[in-house]
Amino acid sequence: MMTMIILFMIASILFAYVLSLKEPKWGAYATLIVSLAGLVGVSLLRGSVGETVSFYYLHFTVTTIGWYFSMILLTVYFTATFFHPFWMDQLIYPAAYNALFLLSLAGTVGLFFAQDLMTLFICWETAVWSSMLIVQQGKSRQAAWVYFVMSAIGSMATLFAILLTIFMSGTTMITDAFIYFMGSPALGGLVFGAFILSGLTKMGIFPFHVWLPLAHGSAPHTFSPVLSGGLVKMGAYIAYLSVAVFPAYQVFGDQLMLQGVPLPIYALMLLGGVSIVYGTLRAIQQDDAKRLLAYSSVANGGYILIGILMLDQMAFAGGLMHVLNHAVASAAAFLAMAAVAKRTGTTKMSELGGMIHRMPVTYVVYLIAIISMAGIPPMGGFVSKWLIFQGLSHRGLIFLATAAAFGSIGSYLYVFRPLSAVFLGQLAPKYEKIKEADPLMLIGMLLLTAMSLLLGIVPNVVLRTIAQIQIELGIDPIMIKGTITATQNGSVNMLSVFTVFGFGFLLILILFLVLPKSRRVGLMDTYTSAEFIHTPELLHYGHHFYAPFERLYEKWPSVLPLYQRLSLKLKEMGEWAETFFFHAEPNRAVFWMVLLVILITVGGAR
Amino acid sequence: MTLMSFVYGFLAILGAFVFQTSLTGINRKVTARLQKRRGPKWYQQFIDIFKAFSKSSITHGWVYDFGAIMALGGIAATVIFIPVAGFQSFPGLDNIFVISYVLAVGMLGMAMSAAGSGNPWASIGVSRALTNMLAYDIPFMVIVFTLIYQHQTGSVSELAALQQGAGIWGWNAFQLPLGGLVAVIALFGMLGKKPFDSFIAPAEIASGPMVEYGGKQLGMMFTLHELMTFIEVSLILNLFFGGGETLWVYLLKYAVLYTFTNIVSGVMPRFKIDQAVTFFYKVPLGLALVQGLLVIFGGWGY
Amino acid sequence: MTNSTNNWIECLKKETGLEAKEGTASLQYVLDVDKQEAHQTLAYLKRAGFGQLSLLTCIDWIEQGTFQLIFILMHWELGHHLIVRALLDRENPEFTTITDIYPGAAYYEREVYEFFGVHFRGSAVYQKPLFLERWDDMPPLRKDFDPQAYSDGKFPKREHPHVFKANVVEVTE
Amino acid sequence: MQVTTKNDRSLWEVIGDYFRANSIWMKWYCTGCGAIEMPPTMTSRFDMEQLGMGPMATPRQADVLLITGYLSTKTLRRVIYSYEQMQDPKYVVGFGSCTLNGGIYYDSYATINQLDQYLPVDLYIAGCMPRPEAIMNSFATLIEMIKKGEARGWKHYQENYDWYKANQMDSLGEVIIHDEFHE
Repeated sequence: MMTMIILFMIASILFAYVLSLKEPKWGAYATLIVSLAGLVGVSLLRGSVGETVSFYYLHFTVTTIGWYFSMILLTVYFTATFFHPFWMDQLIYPAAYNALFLLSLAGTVGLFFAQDLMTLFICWETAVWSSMLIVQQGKSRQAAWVYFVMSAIGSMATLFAILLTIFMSGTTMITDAFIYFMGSPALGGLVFGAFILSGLTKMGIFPFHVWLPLAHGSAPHTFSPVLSGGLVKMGAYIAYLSVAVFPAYQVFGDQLMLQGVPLPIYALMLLGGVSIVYGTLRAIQQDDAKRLLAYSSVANGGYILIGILMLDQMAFAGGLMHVLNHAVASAAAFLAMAAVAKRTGTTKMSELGGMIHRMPVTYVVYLIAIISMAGIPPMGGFVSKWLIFQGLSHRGLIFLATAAAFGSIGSYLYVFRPLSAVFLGQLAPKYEKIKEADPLMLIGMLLLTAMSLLLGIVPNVVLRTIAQIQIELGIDPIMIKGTITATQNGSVNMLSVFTVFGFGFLLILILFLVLPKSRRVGLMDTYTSAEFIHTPELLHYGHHFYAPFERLYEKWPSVLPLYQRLSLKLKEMGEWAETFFFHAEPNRAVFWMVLLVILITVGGAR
Repeated sequence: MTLMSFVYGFLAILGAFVFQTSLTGINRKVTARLQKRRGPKWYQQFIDIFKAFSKSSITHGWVYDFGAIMALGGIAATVIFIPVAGFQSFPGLDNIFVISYVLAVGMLGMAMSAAGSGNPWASIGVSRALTNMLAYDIPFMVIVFTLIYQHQTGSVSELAALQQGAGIWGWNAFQLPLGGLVAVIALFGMLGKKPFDSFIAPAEIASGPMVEYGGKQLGMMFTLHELMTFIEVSLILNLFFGGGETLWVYLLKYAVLYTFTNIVSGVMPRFKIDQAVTFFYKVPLGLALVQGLLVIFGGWGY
Repeated sequence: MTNSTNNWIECLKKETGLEAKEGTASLQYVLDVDKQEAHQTLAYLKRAGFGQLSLLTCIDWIEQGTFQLIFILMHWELGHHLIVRALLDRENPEFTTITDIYPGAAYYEREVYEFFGVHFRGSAVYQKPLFLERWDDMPPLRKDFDPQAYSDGKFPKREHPHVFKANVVEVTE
Repeated sequence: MQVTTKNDRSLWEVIGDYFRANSIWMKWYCTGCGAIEMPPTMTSRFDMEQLGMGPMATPRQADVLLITGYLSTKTLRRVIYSYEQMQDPKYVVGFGSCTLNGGIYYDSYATINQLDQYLPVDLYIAGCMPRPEAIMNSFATLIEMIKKGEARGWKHYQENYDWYKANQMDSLGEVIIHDEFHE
């Protein structure tokens, strides 16, 4: 089964490429079918946990956690492909886009099933490189560069950790190799730090978040959902490996403990907390909807990191579930924005408005997505955030809890902003004629919407898998009984919450319908302090939505200038070095070459 | 979950509405007396709400109506979750986070409906309301985290029950005095009482989110306001003032607490929204963190 | 009066031969100019420090058959107000726009045109309506405009036994 | 001009009129000098709230439109706009002689002379300006009128909409102005 999936993936990449060369639209449909087949194939793997497959030097194995992550990734990829047929004419190299899209899919799925460290690294690099080449096809080439450099930092650190691990332990199998460090805390700390670095850069944890808004904001509209909903979650998997498979809590066992968390792990969690606060504050400021959602990914990455690093009964389950919830919600939100961008040609919130009167279904998709993202019941995001809150308050990690609360309430602010500025408010006359998104795009988006809703009402479907992961790790599993999700600090029955909410809604609906019908008036017939205004754009409140609040922190320093200065210095150094080797005068180059030859000869002789 | 639960839930909504609306009317009289006026009749608030329902109304599109229904529906559902003197229509649903997040459904609905009217005042009001929420909720949440850590339970009714039996000194407001202070300040922000009422400033932004509501939608918003007040005061009452052993004790405590906030806000000016944020992040958040650290690392309250 | 105060008065006299007189209030000066030289005088005054045009308005001297344009300028360093006055022919009221000197005058010119019918040559916008939405009669602040007649024709009146006409009493010394 | 005098309210209307009589929210459009008489009427000396009255921020929420003094044609356009944004049933109260017959501005080219030509006035208060006592007295009268179902100006406006519109057009040309400041 596993072999078949892998072979199918590789074959389909070539197939999609050739097909797209002939007719890009067919290639786009091919990506849809391939990702669907991948989704079905991987979902069948659920029963065959423990199965291993080897291809020359690549070793794969089916694990529950790998299955869980691959399902998330495949769902996001699958729903994003519904948009592909409509975007082929906007891409410069549609054939390359389709092939790279599938290649990154194959890379990520391979990563989650990797059995040994080298396979892990190769799959990781495949996913990173292919996605980088796709980002480059978007609005900005610089964004792809920043993305690449940031990934390279993480990759190099991870490669170092992997080589060190293989060298020290003498084995490449992930589980066996990491156990070795139980006995050597000092080396273990180094490997842990280097290994998790790639996860941090990928998740966009502060201070490695700079690539995220750039890449998400300027990637092709169809790829942003995959970046945010899918590829960022690779970082979560690395975080999982480095804390759950790597015996981090044992390695740091002799460190200072803060409420049961070793100091190095606590420091990483604090970074997650900073990411939540920072991502929230920056998201509130953005004017571009996609950049706003990208910063929200930074904040949600913080939740996931904190949850996974806790490695306990509640917050760990919450963190893993949040990977799914955020992937679904974020992909849906990005796709809704892509649909709007398809029709209007912009994602700038100050230029849009009133889209609900033209694209009501897209509005509903976005609404459900943000309800989930903000963690409001009865959508999925609530359950995972609730579990993380329960875990944090149970342990008494008050600063992290403060950051989590800030990110949670702050998310109301930033998710409401596009809702209000893009979909609600006044409809500009230039958008008077636009139509609802195509049915195929709507199907993709509505699939995610239905998932968000289902995850909220019956979260235990997913929590059952997570409980199994917890059992495999040897920690207390999350308690689920029927529709009740229980923790040590109390339980919640999401089905009941949904029912009660529906009951309240129904009561008020009856009240509303019993009362006399309202008269429909135009949007411009609104209270304007009795002044006559005939320009809808002037009545639309979209610029600097939270101006008084933004003003409180707009002067705060940003890390971006620091990176810019660093890159400038690096560039200068490179140019300086370049003058040594490639000077206009040939004699200098000849000198270096001769020196090199002498060195090689001398060294070789020895 | 039986049919009776729904009946009790409906009665809870109705009771909360009647009680809080009467109390609002009485408090309008109290405010009037503070200002040396005679004030309206005690049932004036009922007349106002029913009058709004009796008038004709307009709509600005489906989201304007849908948001209003979602707002009032969400808030009405939240009332069902609130344990009153230990009684709940649906036992086991009173987790503090559930209540505070279900409350957000109603707020989101209201914000959606208001912004859907296309009026810029409404959007400004919503932006202020959300900013205000970000300000008061963080100190409050920190105290809630502290309470959950201390008592190892997140259930509101259990937290209320734990305070009973030891008299007035068993209340969290006296056990954790800093936290109690923070909670009461946060209550002012929750209720939108002065000095934190800049999001409905009538003369400044034409009553903010409410600007376009008239007729039945206005009546629904007034009802929503009464129910939301009930939820918020009940939450603080249950968490910090020991709830109530019997219904009458509960209602009496409730009336005292609400009247207290009303009297204090009657003599307050209004903060600008950025001043409110700065205030909440300086004083109450600081106090809340100090209280939390004392409980978690200092062992206070054990 | 210091030297610097009188500086612009003396310079004005030297350069253009015009003499600014002291006005009724302190720090207030009055300058009567010809219609033809008003433009260059204003340009000179702006260079001399009168950076602000506080008001441009008009007076209808119906007995003399003239309109009087009033420019009130302000000197920010000295705090002086200067009232520059120019007479126009009432039958054919024309003036050259001063928007090239004081751009803000555009709105004052529109107002003066609307209420007095003075034409400002060189300005593209002076005929656009400003205050009187949909005005359909002669400029209303001209003295020969009869508001009573206009009001009677335009606004219905309540039938009333009393006469509300004011009884004008001539006061003789 | 059609005049309705018959008063056949259904039971619901009678109940609704009871609520509406006891809770009158005013859209208080300060058109002229009469606005200054309102603060004493609202504050502790006369305390309008004891009648269930109070000021409201927008016409959507308000029941009664107070025309507090002279009305220039420019203002009248805005007043009509505000009036039409109010929700039925709605009432209009004209303050002082200016709204009755033009008052001291009877011969002005810019102010109208008789408000009820343009809007259905339910109640006039005499005086220049009416003092708070007179205002309170008139509000008590208004409450009685609403209770008895006599304050039917809004219905009158609906039934004779063409007559009112024609009057408005005669004096104003157009109600909703289109010019460079409103585009």
